[in-house]
Amino acid sequence: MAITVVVIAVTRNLFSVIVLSGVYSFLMATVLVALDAVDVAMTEAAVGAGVSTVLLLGALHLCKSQEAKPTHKPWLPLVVSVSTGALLVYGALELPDFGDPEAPIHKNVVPRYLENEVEVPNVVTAVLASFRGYDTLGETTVVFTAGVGVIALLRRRKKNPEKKRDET
Amino acid sequence: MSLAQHLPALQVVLPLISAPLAVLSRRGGAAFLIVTAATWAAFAIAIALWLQVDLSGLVSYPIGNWEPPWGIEYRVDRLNSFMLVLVSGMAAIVLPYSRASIEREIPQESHYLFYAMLGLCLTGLLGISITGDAFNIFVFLEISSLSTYVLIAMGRDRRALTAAYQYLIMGSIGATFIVIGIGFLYLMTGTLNLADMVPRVAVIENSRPGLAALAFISVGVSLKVALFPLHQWLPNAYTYAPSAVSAFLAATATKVALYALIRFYFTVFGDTFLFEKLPLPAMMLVLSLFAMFFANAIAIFQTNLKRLFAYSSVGQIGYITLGLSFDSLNGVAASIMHLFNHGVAKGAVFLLIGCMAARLTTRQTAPPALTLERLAGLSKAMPWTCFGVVIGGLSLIGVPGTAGFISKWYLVLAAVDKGQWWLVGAILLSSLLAVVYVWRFVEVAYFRAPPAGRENVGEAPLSLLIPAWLLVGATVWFGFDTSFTVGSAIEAAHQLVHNGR
Amino acid sequence: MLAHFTNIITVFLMVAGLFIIVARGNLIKKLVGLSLFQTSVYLLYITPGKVIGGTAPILSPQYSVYSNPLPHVLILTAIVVGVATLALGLALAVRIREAYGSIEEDEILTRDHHVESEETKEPL
Amino acid sequence: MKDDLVLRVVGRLMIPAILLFALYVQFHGDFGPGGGFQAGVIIAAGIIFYALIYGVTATRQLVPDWVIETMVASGVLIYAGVGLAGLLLGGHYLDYSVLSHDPVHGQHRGIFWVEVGVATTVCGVMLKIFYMFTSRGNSEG
Repeated sequence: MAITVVVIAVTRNLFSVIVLSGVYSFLMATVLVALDAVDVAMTEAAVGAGVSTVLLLGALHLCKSQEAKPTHKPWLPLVVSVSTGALLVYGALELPDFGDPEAPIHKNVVPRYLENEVEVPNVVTAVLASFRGYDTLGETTVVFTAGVGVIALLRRRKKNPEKKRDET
Repeated sequence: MSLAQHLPALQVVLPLISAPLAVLSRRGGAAFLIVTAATWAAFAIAIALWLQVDLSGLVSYPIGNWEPPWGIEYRVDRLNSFMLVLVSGMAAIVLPYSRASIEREIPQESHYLFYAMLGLCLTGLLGISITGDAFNIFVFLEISSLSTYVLIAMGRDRRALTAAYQYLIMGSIGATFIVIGIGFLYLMTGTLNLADMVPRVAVIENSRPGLAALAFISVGVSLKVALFPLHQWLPNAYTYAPSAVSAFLAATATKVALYALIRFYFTVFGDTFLFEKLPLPAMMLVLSLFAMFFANAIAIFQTNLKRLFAYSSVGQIGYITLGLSFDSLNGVAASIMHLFNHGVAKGAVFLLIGCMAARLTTRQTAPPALTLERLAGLSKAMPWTCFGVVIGGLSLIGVPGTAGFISKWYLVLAAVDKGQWWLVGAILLSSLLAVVYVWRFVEVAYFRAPPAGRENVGEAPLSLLIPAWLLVGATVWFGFDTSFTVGSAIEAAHQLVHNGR
Repeated sequence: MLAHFTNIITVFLMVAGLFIIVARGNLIKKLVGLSLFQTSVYLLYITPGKVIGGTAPILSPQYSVYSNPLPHVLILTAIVVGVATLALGLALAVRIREAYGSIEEDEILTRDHHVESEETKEPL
Repeated sequence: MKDDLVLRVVGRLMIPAILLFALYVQFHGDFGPGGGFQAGVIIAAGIIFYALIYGVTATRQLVPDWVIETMVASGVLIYAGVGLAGLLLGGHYLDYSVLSHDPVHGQHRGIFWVEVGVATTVCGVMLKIFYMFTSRGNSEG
């Protein structure tokens, strides 16, 4: 997975970048299955490898497919992202151990979810739709917002005043 | 069960439902009615909630009847209810204004989408303000952000697109940082409910994930706040967005982000002593000073009026964070007041700029930027509009008799409390910069002859002028009657700052 | 040890994603970087949710130890938000391409600069 | 591509299967992985597959724009409406337990309708975005 990302950063042909990011999503989905997150893995495969790739290709179809050579030296971005990473490592090193059943996230709140009050065997569905149903309403609204936003942005204009201004 | 009990849910759900209804109606007029009705209802509910908090102190509403921390809780205290009044009140004023304003700025067939987006933006902002759940903040943050990107991109200038794109990238990075921060908090405490987090965060205050969480949330929210070095998206976004949108965003969006910052600092990390451990107040102090001086100075050199006031916003945010950096009762109270007062004043100014844009541009051509030169001698043609901008400007400077004076007064008091007299000087000195940029407008609009080529323009139509002047009136009103603003802010500060700090 | 290994991978992915966003000028590539950045956050949430010896959180009489379902729920939401952002960003990129004829940040900036200098000179 | 016999036949066979699978994912979400969001994506994928084989114009006739815009909006309305129903029946907002004679049935009913709402909006949005991108492409070349 790490290799894929490095190649994405270096490659300048946008088409291969997009295909690679699809590959990356599939790899990610595999990892997620290994971590017992089957619902997430299914969504990641459908969204990351499916929807995103289609969207990116669709957009690429409307734009050109070669990235220009970067003109700046990438020192500043490198500093920014590496310092973010350093902060993450700093924080992550003291997190509870991997797979430790005594970690706080397994002790608070969650045990009640696993008692299965709503009698839905897939706990993820139960939490998603009932306990934290309001988040899911928000999530649906986000999708709705994006949909309406795309309509608003890509709707045909009768006349485009900007185009004219460009030519003069 | 009475209806009054469900007000917290309805506060957010009514605007939320109005958006899909507006899309279904597919007509600008109907959509306008639906969304306006929803915003006014939201404003009424916000006031009702404010009164409820007055009576009972704290209103908690478990959504889905799952008691917190298992379900998502809406939790309204003094600070929340104050924010809700500000946000929904601004929306209630901006919506009637937008009807006439977008006539000239957005193609007719997209009007219903515009209203839907405005409704969603309001939903998101209200949702952030009212919720008591960390992850819910993120979800509603995204609703408001996505709709904001679209609203900005609806501006007529093509640079609106790049401004929106830039904001999308910066905003998404900010949101992801917030998710990382919330993730760390969650991993360490095992809960997402903010109130439930407080005692658990206090236990882990020395752990490194706790510090990392604080750092990530600070950076992420600061991106949204447009705190000084992270403000690059703001001037472009405000400049090229449609006028009504600029006004709404300037008055609410950054303010709600600031609210989130206050909530995390003083509620979630309120019982810890992280503030003393990290040089956070010092850092905020320095950044605030940078914002106050640099951004105000940059504002002076702008030729575009909208951009001028956008940089002024970055500067004013500096005063708000300055108050927070004092970490004292007066400081926080001053911040909350300034948040409100600046929101009202800046909203008024941007609405009035929209009036000018409406008169100085025609339907057919691309809108010329409102450069100062074009506004020469405008006070004769549009006396009310120009006078309103002057009053708004006076409030930004902090002249007595306007709302801005009150909050700056408390800011000075807070500085004196801390014994830092040089900061008093800094506040006064940076206000002088505000005098300069407001004067630039006055000089151009009042003392220059109108350019020869301009055809006769009249005063802006009343449909635009009345909402704008409501806000101008509010600026003056809150400069004299301070019981609502000062009272709420001090009470909120009392709830936030305790534990002997 | 394993925990630190996964954490380090997560951090590396995150850094790479952020680097692509900030360093690259191509608008579409920036968006790819953004989604990489967001995806890496998923791992940060999901990894600690795993319980050794646990199984996927679908209840059945055979098992008694399950992995933590709550991070899964949160990340489902985050994925959806991520793809919504991506869609909107791409729509903007397409519009920018139409308005400017380019999706390179530098070119767009120079063109804007040109317009701005025109604007101040432009008579009424 | 439109005239390729193999594609058309495979499409005929595959598309109903895809839609059926989507329904399975939708309603089996209680027991296995899956739910409204995934189902919505799969339905949209099925229709996009149809569009790739038979052309976008034919698809637009099959699933016209107004249907999709209605879907986009009504999904959110269904979800929010379930919440309001809980409120009207005397519970809290999004309280499913009051939707039926006993809480567990109420929960199941609530989750069912909520998932329907999610699937509707997601499917609508995906299709709408697809239409938007393709229609742009045609005129720009």
